[in-house]
Amino acid sequence: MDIVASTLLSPIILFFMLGMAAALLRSQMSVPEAFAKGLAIYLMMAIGLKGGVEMSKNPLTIEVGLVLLAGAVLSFALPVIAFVLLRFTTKLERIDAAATAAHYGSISIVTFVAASEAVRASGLVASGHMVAVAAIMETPAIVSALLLALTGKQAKSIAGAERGELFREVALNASIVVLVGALAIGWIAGEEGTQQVEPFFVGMFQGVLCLFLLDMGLNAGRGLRNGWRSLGIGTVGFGFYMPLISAGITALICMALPISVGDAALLMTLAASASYIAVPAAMRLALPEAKPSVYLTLSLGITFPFNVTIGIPIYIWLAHVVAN
Amino acid sequence: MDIVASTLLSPIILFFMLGMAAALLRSQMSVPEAFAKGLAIYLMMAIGLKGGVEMSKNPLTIEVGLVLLAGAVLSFALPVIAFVLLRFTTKLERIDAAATAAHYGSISIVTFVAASEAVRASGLVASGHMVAVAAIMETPAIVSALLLALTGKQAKSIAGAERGELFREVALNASIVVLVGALAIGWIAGEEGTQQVEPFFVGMFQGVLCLFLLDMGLNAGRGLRNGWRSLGIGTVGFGFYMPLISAGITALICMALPISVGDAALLMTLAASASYIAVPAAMRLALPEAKPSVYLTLSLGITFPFNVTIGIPIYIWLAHVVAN
Amino acid sequence: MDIVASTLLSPIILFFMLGMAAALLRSQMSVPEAFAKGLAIYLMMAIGLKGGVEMSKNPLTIEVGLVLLAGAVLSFALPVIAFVLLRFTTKLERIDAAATAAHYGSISIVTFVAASEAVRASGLVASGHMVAVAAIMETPAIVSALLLALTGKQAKSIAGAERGELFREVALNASIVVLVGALAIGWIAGEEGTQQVEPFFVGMFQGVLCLFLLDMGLNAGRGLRNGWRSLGIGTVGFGFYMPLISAGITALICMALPISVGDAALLMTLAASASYIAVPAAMRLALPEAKPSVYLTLSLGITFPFNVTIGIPIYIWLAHVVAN
Amino acid sequence: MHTKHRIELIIERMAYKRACRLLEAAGMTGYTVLPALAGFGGGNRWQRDSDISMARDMVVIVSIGDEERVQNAIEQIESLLGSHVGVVNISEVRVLRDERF
Amino acid sequence: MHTKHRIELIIERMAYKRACRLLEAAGMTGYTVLPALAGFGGGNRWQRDSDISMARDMVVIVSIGDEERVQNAIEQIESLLGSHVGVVNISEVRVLRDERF
Amino acid sequence: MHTKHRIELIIERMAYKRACRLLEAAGMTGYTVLPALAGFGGGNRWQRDSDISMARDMVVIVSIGDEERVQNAIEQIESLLGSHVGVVNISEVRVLRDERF
Ligand SMILES: Nc1ncnc2c1ncn2[C@@H]1O[C@H](COP(=O)(O)O)[C@@H](O)[C@H]1O
Ligand SMILES: Nc1ncnc2c1ncn2[C@@H]1O[C@H](COP(=O)(O)O)[C@@H](O)[C@H]1O
Ligand SMILES: Nc1ncnc2c1ncn2[C@@H]1O[C@H](COP(=O)(O)O)[C@@H](O)[C@H]1O
Ligand code: NA
Ligand code: NA
Ligand code: NA
Repeated sequence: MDIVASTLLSPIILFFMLGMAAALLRSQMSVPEAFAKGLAIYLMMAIGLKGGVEMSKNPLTIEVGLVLLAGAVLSFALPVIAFVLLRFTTKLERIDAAATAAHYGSISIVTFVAASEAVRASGLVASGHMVAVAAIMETPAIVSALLLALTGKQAKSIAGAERGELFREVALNASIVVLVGALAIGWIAGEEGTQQVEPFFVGMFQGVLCLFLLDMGLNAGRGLRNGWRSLGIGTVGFGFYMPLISAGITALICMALPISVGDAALLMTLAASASYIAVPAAMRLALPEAKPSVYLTLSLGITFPFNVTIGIPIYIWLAHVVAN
Repeated sequence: MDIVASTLLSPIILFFMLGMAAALLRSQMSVPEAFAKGLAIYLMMAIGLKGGVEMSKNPLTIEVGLVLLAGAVLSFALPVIAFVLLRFTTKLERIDAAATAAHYGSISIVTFVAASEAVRASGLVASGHMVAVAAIMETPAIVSALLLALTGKQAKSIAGAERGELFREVALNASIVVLVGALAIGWIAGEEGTQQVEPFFVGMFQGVLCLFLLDMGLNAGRGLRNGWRSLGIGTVGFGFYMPLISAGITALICMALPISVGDAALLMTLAASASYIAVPAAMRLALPEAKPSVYLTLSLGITFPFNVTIGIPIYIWLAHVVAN
Repeated sequence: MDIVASTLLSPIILFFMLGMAAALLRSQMSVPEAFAKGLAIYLMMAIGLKGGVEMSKNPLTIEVGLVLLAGAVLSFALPVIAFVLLRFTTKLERIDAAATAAHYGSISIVTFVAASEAVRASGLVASGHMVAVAAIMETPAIVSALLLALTGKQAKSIAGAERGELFREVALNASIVVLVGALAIGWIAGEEGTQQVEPFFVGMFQGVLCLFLLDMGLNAGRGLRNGWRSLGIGTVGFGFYMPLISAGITALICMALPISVGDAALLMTLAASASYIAVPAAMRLALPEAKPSVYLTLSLGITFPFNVTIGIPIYIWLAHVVAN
Repeated sequence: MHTKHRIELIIERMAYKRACRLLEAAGMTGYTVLPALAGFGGGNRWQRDSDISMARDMVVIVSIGDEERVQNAIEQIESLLGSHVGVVNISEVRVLRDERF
Repeated sequence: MHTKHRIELIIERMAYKRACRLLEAAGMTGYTVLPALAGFGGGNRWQRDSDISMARDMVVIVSIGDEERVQNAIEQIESLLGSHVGVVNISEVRVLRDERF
Repeated sequence: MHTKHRIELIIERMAYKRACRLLEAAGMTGYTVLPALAGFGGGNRWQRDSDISMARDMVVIVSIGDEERVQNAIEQIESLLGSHVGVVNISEVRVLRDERF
């Protein structure tokens, strides 16, 4: 397919593969954490602003509200499916299964961006409010997964004064603050007001993304190399089929929604993507007994590479089938 | 007023407010220090280069010399006024009052930049040599404040071998080295010579400023939240009225100077702004007993937000009154 | 000469001199390591992409192969000459002489970039495959120097399980991974495929280089100030004449090669340049007994400043003599 | 010179504020938090620059205080450590300026 | 509270993985690596932010374990230190949760 | 194994070079400076990433040496600490390679 080739041969994905190859070959190179975190903040600002500016051009319709609602529902519901699958098909403990499930209900903003590029490259159009959908899907999955974990006996671990801290981490983490904030700023300032910052936030975007994806490749490759031993074959498999299940469920929902092909492709990508920044951090606070080597290896080492290479073309194709 | 609205609704200020709001709501997000320091160096290079290139277009006149002199005098004199006010209206100890006074005599380069944007947005023109004025105003305030502190009995603390170290910190700190250096480079290389670096230093400037101001907002909000309890009401008030006093005195001086409206607005802003990078560092070396929780909360938590939101429009309005 | 002036007065070199002056005057300013490392990765990506895109436009010829071969041979051979010179003219121990020799056989990519700019500024044209030559010259010098060191009795230090680690550090260090990877990506994606990342990797390049060279100046100046006392006069002299010897030998080779003036200038620059990132790191692993204060002071404190100011104009002039 | 106790607590970066609050509650007059770069425990290695989520980052909290307060702090930390992955050690040290602790 | 030994190994950043492998081989159940910012030794000063090669950067490795394993680790480290510039010190500490070491 | 003394000095980042000079003057053969990330003292908390001026940043200086020099160093540091906010502690440690101290 043409989309597959153009996706796989875009500099963004090639740099991701370069990083992954280097890590798997055990190169010691790394992008300093402080620099990568700075780039991540830049990317979220740029995404938010772009979405906000686009939203400022169109009125908010009920259709938009429906897609936002669909996103929230997916984020709530997907962890339940993921949890059940993990408990039945793997030997993961309840708490590890719940923590992993949270990752798959939430989203990866870089996967979203990669999909946006692929959508644009294949001649489709995506709406600005999909950024709002991304933001809204970050959090419900965490709540959902905590409820799953707490029906077990670990309940004590989120008692008392720590609830406030956890709430702030979940509702006011960097991704949400920057994404929602920049969205609002783009909306308020509009096309004209953001013109002066366009060279930075629009012109540089693709290039910065290359640099960031080189680092993501290094992280993913290193995570995979260190972590795959601690995962059973069933767990590894989950990292591949869960995104397809999420996308499939979303495809069904899209059939009932008034949604464009481009937006449907992005909604599927969001559902299929797994968080590797915000949710791991939240899990460390909420479920410290859950093993990062399980959930990070899965979401960053397996699902992320799967989505940005093979997944996205599939979701675009699927969007053509279910939306119009 | 129109300037107020366009200042408050520019992306730069909106990102500052976003950061401040996030910090006050106790979000844990942060911009890594190494990244923020890198951006600060970029900003100073860009400001210096721009000023230098502009200065290379016009001959240096006596008028320019007079404004430079006015800046130096203000930087020397304002700490005395600030010190007296603090000693009479607050319970701050001599050493804390002196350290705080140093901040208000010196300048904040980000406030200067925000004012430059507002000046430009309101159709005025500012001269390149105002960057040189900013650079010249960094240091005298520190000397002045040390003299105030040393008339007390803490005199021993700057004796001996440490004077050289202190001199280098004060005269060769990063702001001064980069600002003055880039100014000279811009002057030497001129418009043609800097053409190749323009996309980076001019094109990206506004966008990088947004990112930096997001961090400044986080810092200011966090400083305020942690520090306000340690300040009395008189001290808090000082953070609001001192910039107005400084701007007022500068306005009087501007009436006697051959200065344009744009330049007058910038000179007032410089006088009204308080340092929160170079001076705190110097105070740690020179007056280690002074409390950072006092001077940083005031300059970063109160005066900086005041200036970039309400102060600058006031100074521009005042400039229209006193200059022409 | 005109090239000398235009080289010395370009913003890039002026910022380098600013940094060097600040460090020699003992300013405490610094660019955070994490930020500088991030910029270094950006620069290598940009250089690699540019070279790759240019290579994608021309077929690979035997001439290109010959230049690559010449580069590899030079990288192997120059350390031997450097080693012999150091052993005969200085009091350096065998291991320090070998470690230093490795630096002079390998290359400095920033020197290469500065030369590329100067070549372009003087109206010459350089080929994209010179980036591949740069990449190929990184490593052989290390192997060559290790052989020189090991003929002494330190042989035990690279035995056993550490050989794999050393191999990875030498063959898969950040410079090589990013440079070769970006070269391949530029080649695969071609001009059209990299168009979207051009504003970042081409447009920003000169500006980022200014920022990076400011830091290089600080590093070089500080290295020189701390380290010159530990070097004898003979060793200091080596830092000045070795690049000239390397360039001279390369000039002779160029006479026998089918090479353009621009490419010849770059090849001489590569030969004359000394590594200060990849090789020091490799030496710490391979020859931990060798003193960094010797090899870093020489390559970063003496040879790098010499090359970017005086050396490059000389090599360009020499290229006019030997190539055509 | 006065004898004090030094607590060294190695704990997840995400959880360090919890530990700090306990130290404050136990009456410790100060503490300092150091970032870690890499580590190994429970069979797993981690590295700061290879994990953008910081979920595996650890920090080291050093706090010096008198015996009683340290004892107090340790009891509280013991319960915190129930769910976290930290390691804690205590040693005796001598200090200047007794009045600061 | 149980008595354990605490190794503190100051070593070049480039070589820290070698030291870590030795600690693992000696049976230490964990260690934590801290970055250094600056230092002085053998008459030379270094500073992290003034050297982009990182060739002079040092790290501090802290590892807590029982006496026997620490003894074991030290013997191995002694030979590693033959060629490296590190400094190593050992002290006695008390720990919680004996079963983790 | 030889017994040495280990100084651990927690001090403002801006002032660390002063302390280092004192250690050198006292004859200590080496030291290592570690950056801190956050801390608490005198009722105030600070955090590195929330303060671009670095005015509140602290560092930890670790220096190992023989008893006499350490005693020497401590006396000098005591006077420096008169005006600075640091905390200093000393402990006994065992080291390898006595000749290096
Ligand atoms: N014995 C130890 N000594 C020093 N650090 C340790 C030790 N055990 C664990 N750690 C640190 O704590 C982290 C988590 O270890 P664990 O609790 O064993 O999963 C490790 O990655 C290390 O950074
Ligand atoms: N006595 C010491 N105490 C603490 N750190 C030291 C000591 N000696 C050396 N170091 C550290 O080890 C590095 C190399 O020292 P050296 O092995 O003496 O060249 C120094 O730069 C310090 O960071
Ligand atoms: N008892 C202590 N233990 C460890 N660190 C401390 C202690 N007291 C103070 N500090 C550190 O020193 C800084 C300044 O404290 P203070 O001198 O009390 O203002 C604090 O922010 C901490 O980083
Ligand atoms: Na998802
Ligand atoms: Na001022
Ligand atoms: Na060379």
